[in-house]
Amino acid sequence: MISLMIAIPLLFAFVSIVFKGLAKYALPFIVLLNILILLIASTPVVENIGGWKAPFGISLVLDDASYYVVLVVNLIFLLLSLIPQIIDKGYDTIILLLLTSTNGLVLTGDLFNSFVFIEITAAAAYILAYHRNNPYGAFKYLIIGGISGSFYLLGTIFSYVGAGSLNMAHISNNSFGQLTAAIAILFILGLGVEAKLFPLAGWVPDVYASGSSLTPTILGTAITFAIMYLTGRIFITVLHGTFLDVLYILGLLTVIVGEVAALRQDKLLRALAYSSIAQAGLVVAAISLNNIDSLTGAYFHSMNDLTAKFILFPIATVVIKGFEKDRLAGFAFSVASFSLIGFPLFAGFRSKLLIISSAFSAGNYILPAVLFFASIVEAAYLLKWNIKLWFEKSDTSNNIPWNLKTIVLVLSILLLIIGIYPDLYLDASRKIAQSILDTQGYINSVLGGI
Amino acid sequence: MTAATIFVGILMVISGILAIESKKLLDSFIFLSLLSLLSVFLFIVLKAPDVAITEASVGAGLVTAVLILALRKIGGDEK
Amino acid sequence: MRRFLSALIALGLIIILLEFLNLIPDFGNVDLSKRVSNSFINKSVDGNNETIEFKKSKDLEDGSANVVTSIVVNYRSFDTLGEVTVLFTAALGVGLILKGLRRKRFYREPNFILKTANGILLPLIFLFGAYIFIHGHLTPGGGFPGGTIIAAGILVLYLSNEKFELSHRAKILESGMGTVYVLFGLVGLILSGIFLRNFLPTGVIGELFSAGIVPLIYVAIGFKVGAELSNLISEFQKEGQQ
Amino acid sequence: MIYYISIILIGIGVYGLLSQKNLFKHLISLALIDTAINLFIVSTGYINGKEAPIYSEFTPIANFVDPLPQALVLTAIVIGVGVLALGAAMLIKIKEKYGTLNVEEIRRGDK
Repeated sequence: MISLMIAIPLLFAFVSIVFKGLAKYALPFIVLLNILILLIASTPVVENIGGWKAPFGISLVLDDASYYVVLVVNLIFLLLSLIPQIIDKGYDTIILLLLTSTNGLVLTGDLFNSFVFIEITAAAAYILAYHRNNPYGAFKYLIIGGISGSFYLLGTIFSYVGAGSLNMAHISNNSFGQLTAAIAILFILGLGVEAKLFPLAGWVPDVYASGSSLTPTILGTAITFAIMYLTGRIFITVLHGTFLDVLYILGLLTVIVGEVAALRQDKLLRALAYSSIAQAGLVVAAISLNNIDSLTGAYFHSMNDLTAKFILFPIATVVIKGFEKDRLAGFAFSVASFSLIGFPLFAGFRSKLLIISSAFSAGNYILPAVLFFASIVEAAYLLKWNIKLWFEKSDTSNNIPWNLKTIVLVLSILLLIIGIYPDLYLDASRKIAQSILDTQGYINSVLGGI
Repeated sequence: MTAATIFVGILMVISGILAIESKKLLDSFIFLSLLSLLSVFLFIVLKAPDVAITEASVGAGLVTAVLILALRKIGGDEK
Repeated sequence: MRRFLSALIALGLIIILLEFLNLIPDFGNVDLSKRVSNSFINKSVDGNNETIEFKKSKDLEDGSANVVTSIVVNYRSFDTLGEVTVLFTAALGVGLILKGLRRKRFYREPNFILKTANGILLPLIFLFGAYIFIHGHLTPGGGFPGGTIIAAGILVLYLSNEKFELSHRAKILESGMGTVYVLFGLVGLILSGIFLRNFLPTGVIGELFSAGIVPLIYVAIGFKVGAELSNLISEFQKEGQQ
Repeated sequence: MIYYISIILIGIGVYGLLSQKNLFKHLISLALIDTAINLFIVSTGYINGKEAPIYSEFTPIANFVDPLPQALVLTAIVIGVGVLALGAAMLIKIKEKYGTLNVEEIRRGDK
């Protein structure tokens, strides 16, 4: 059944190039169907495509981790489908393809299949990056993404040479000594671009700050979250935490470089893009601590971040000048930025606190220090932008469409609720973390206890 | 067979360098196409006829065609 | 300076990759029995123990004589669906990106020889492409090279006839064939509860009418890839709306 | 042997990517790296003295090299050409917007 979550959007994408405009109207219903499939499914579900059993064919795995990640991704696409104004003509099919590939990316239990889905995601993302005539940024993304895709493929092949299979559970069940290190290095290069790690994240500001509200809204939320899940799954479930130190250092460097660069920007969108890089670095660093609390914190923080970014990016692209006309949007913007900074009582505070406490209990003092520094820098530039947007007089602001306004208001209230009563997000992220750490359970459910 | 492989390998490396360093873009495309064709030979040596036939039609044929069409749209070489 | 630094980085990468080579088996000395492909060759994923013989073995779990095809279109068919989707996305993206391009078409009178040869050559090209994807489960080749060859025929048409324009039917063909692929998967889902299940009898290995849905899917892929790449080429050729 | 060829070609591709200023050369380097990696993947499946993995009159009984890497490369080649076509289309638009394909001139134009 869960293969329908990939097949149905793909079918509609194929059909919609003949029946133009179909994609836009079909999108909310397809996403609702996906969510319905998720609601009636009970984890863990393993579906072998074509009926070939686990190490041989391709298996789709819906365990606790992929369940919640796919749910979050589909909810984001549902929200996106409710603001059809920002989807330009022709790009609706791309959104459908992106939905297909993101679902596939999360559900697949096969390394080469995940490469294929990463490439579909990337191809769709290049086209989205081009949105609003931004060819240079898109081309830069394409080249660096293409290279990283090649390294991901190399990592996949080395895993195949080592384990004799491409199935994630089967590879995880094998141990192949030193080769694991080689595979880990190749996967760091391969996932670093999409996960926005420091030396490989040069494309992000050019792509996110192109002036299109569609591009950062979807790439910075749903795709980032799916990639963060894949990072955890590959490095922890499949590779048993090999070379996480490198990932940790890269994550911390990303936080520092991203925040400092964000502080120096004089355009709001670029600042938010760099902030997106920094948050991704923080999440990766927390994932690489490899214990239950830090992973919970990481995914909790990632969810808070994407909720905030879903508010910030559309508002930042639609209203560039100020909140004179739209105090409600301003309210949502401020709530989201306070949550990003991590003020007490906001959602971001909870997740940052969880990451800090997990780092302390692991005897690690560098991550809390970096996090503290990052929060101060974040406070500096986000408060600057808030003050600028609230108090500077200007008559040129655009009006925000009512549906976008409703969505950002609902999301900002959600952030406030999470800040006081975090269990809604916390339960989901704890389930994700547990399931990612439970290597043996994953192997058993896919290979059937071989 | 090994001697032929080594010879083809050296040719591939040379055409790779020339594809990168050529002053004219059209020369680059032709060397890239040559590299693809040489790799077709290696695929046959490696007993992979399926890959060879795909690389010959897609890698050597279509890629070159797309690149040349794009170059034509741009309006020829810059220098 | 820039060249020197880049050469240094490239050299470092080469050394690291050479280091990785020590960790994998030597060239040509692979133990196939440890890999899953052993079962693909013997077609024993579902527990067949007999040795396979050309034109003799019957009703196997997968009936294509070309083992690569059996992997591409049967054992790992889901990858191929994704691959088709990448190409679809790329063709769609090229269309979106080049929409409204202002540049004029680079005009040149077609060569007389090309124009004349075209009439003889074109049917042969199309025939060859179709042959390749129809026999994809028996001989090397398959939907992707076959489709590319058909697209090459379209390219020759463009070069030899300056008035040629690809009609909207190519788009319909592309969309329809993609739909057919997914529908094949869905039929399997309905009949046996498994997506992309081979629901037709596999027949005798090595015969044209064998291997169940594999040749049908490869024909669909062939037409789809042909139409897709033709669309792609025509996007690059088009003058663009002023 | 073929391992070394493909690794050297990957190195050449990365060198081209870092050293060249023309964006078209970046696309060519990407295609070069793709070809090199495909060559590497196929050579991981080669076994001395075995035949191409097709049941036919000449090889009626299985004595084959590893077919799975070949199947993966088929997929990778097609993905590569898709990305390349997208890149070529973007290059046309870059030329239209900035009037040049030189990285340094484009960066200057952006500021």
